[in-house]
Amino acid sequence: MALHLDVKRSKNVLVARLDGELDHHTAAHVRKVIEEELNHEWVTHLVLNLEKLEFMDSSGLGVILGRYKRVTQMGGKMTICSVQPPIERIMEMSGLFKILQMFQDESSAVSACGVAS
Amino acid sequence: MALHLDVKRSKNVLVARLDGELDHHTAAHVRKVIEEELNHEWVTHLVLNLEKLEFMDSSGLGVILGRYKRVTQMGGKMTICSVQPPIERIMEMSGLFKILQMFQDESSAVSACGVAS
Amino acid sequence: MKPVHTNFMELCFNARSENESFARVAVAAFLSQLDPTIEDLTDIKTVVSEAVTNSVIHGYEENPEGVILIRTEIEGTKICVQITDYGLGIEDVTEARQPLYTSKPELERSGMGFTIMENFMDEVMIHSKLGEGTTIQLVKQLTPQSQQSLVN
Amino acid sequence: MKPVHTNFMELCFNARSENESFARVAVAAFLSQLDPTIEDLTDIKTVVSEAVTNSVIHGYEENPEGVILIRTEIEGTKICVQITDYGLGIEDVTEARQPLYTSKPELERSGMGFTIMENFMDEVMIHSKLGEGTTIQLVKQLTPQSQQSLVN
Ligand SMILES: Nc1ncnc2c1ncn2[C@@H]1O[C@H](COP(=O)(O)OP(=O)(O)O)[C@@H](O)[C@H]1O
Ligand SMILES: Nc1ncnc2c1ncn2[C@@H]1O[C@H](COP(=O)(O)OP(=O)(O)O)[C@@H](O)[C@H]1O
Repeated sequence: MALHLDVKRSKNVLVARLDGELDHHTAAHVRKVIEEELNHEWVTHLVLNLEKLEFMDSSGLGVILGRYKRVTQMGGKMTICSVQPPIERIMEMSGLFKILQMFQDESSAVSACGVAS
Repeated sequence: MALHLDVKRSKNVLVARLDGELDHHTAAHVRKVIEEELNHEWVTHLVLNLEKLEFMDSSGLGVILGRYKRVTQMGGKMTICSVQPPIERIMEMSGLFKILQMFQDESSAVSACGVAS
Repeated sequence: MKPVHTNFMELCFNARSENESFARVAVAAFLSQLDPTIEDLTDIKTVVSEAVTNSVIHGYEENPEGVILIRTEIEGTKICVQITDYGLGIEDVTEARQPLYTSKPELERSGMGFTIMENFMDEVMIHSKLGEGTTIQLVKQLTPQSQQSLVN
Repeated sequence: MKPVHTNFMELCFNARSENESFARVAVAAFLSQLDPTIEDLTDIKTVVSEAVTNSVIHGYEENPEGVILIRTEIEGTKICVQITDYGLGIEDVTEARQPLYTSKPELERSGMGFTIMENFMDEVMIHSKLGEGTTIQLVKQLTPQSQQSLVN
């Protein structure tokens, strides 16, 4: 399997862990699963944990930006954590860090959404 | 690197450890290195340790049979050890085990050449 | 003097999204004979993924009948990857190259494909004709490894 | 009823020994969309390696100018791999198929290539014409995985 997505909710934060390769093909699945989760009314914030993401191209940037818009519209906060260097480079290039805060680990990323982890 | 070959001599036994993929392309290197080692007059026997061999096709069978002939002509013994299941299947198919003894580990394979390890 | 090592491969497949990962792995596998650095290999996988995805989404608008061609050439430590489709073509190449420009924001495209190609490769040439298709030519001089292995 | 998943790829490269590993990795990468078992994948890598090596050694006698073509087709869980060269061809196909038969013992060939292909695949067809070349057609029904993943 090219991408495995694991979602869990802690309080009003949805944490999505991505494992594998995020490209145009696998992006559709990520989008669908996260969108469905965001439909639950008790979810306000989103944390993307990319620790195990081995590959990402600009289709991944698209999914991330798409979720950022949705979460922000809902009045929530979105953060990202454990980004591998090659993926960080692409994010840097796109200016993603101007709008999205990056953290070293998941618990800091969750805390930054305004909830104690 | 597709194939790494590590040779060591213990008494009159040459032990060759293969790591990687043994096909027609990498076979030439294996043949050359082992032949050179077999030219040393104190080497009589040969043990092939295939523990880290991840891929082998019939070109590998050719190299193994070629060394078997050489060692036997010199009056030595050749054994093989730590063969992974897919490679064992190919060896089985070719009848290799009718002439070559296989062992679970290197020390048994070395002992079988008639020297204490 | 040692003659320069040359080699090529050509690849042809349908414009299906499941072939995107196949395409980048195939190109990387071909280039592994040069014993490239992990960084170079990741860069090349990424740009191949960008160009193939563009052919699938923009060139053929996800019509899986479309055919994509990849030609990869090695000349010493210089590599050239060419990705071709026979799809819609690009109307304004200068506009297409702009960072963040995308003609398909509704599909959550980021508009960063060409920018990434330009950042990761030494040369990016775009040949495109409306209604005929697009060829992207990518050239990169690989970083020499500190030690080349004997057999690879 | 779900339509049967079909896909294809074509690959073309020079008859150089360093392309043997590229060829088997490329075919395996293409088939990974079917989420095959490790055993099936290893079998297929092995038979592709056998056929490509034969084209390099026997078809073109290691002349790197020679061109090798691979076409891989997916139809549901059935796969078909076709390896073609435009080299010397096989004089006696029945003899060539014999276990341990090799026309090049001086190169330490084992004569087990076709036997391995026949053991690992469901069908092995050999089309060959002296002076024109050889096509090996390999067909296999993949073992279904106990659980198919959602995205692959
Ligand atoms: N192969 C292609 N065929 C047709 N149009 C293309 C092709 N590649 C790129 N384009 C055009 O160039 C634009 C910019 O491409 P790119 O930078 O990769 O961003 P994105 O793919 O995110 O839209 C695309 O939105 C599209 O309009
Ligand atoms: N592509 C080919 N072109 C010409 N001759 C071939 C080709 N493939 C196989 N042969 C012939 O068939 C024989 C048997 O092939 P094989 O079983 O693979 O054994 P080996 O490659 O070890 O000789 C070869 O020795 C060769 O004479």
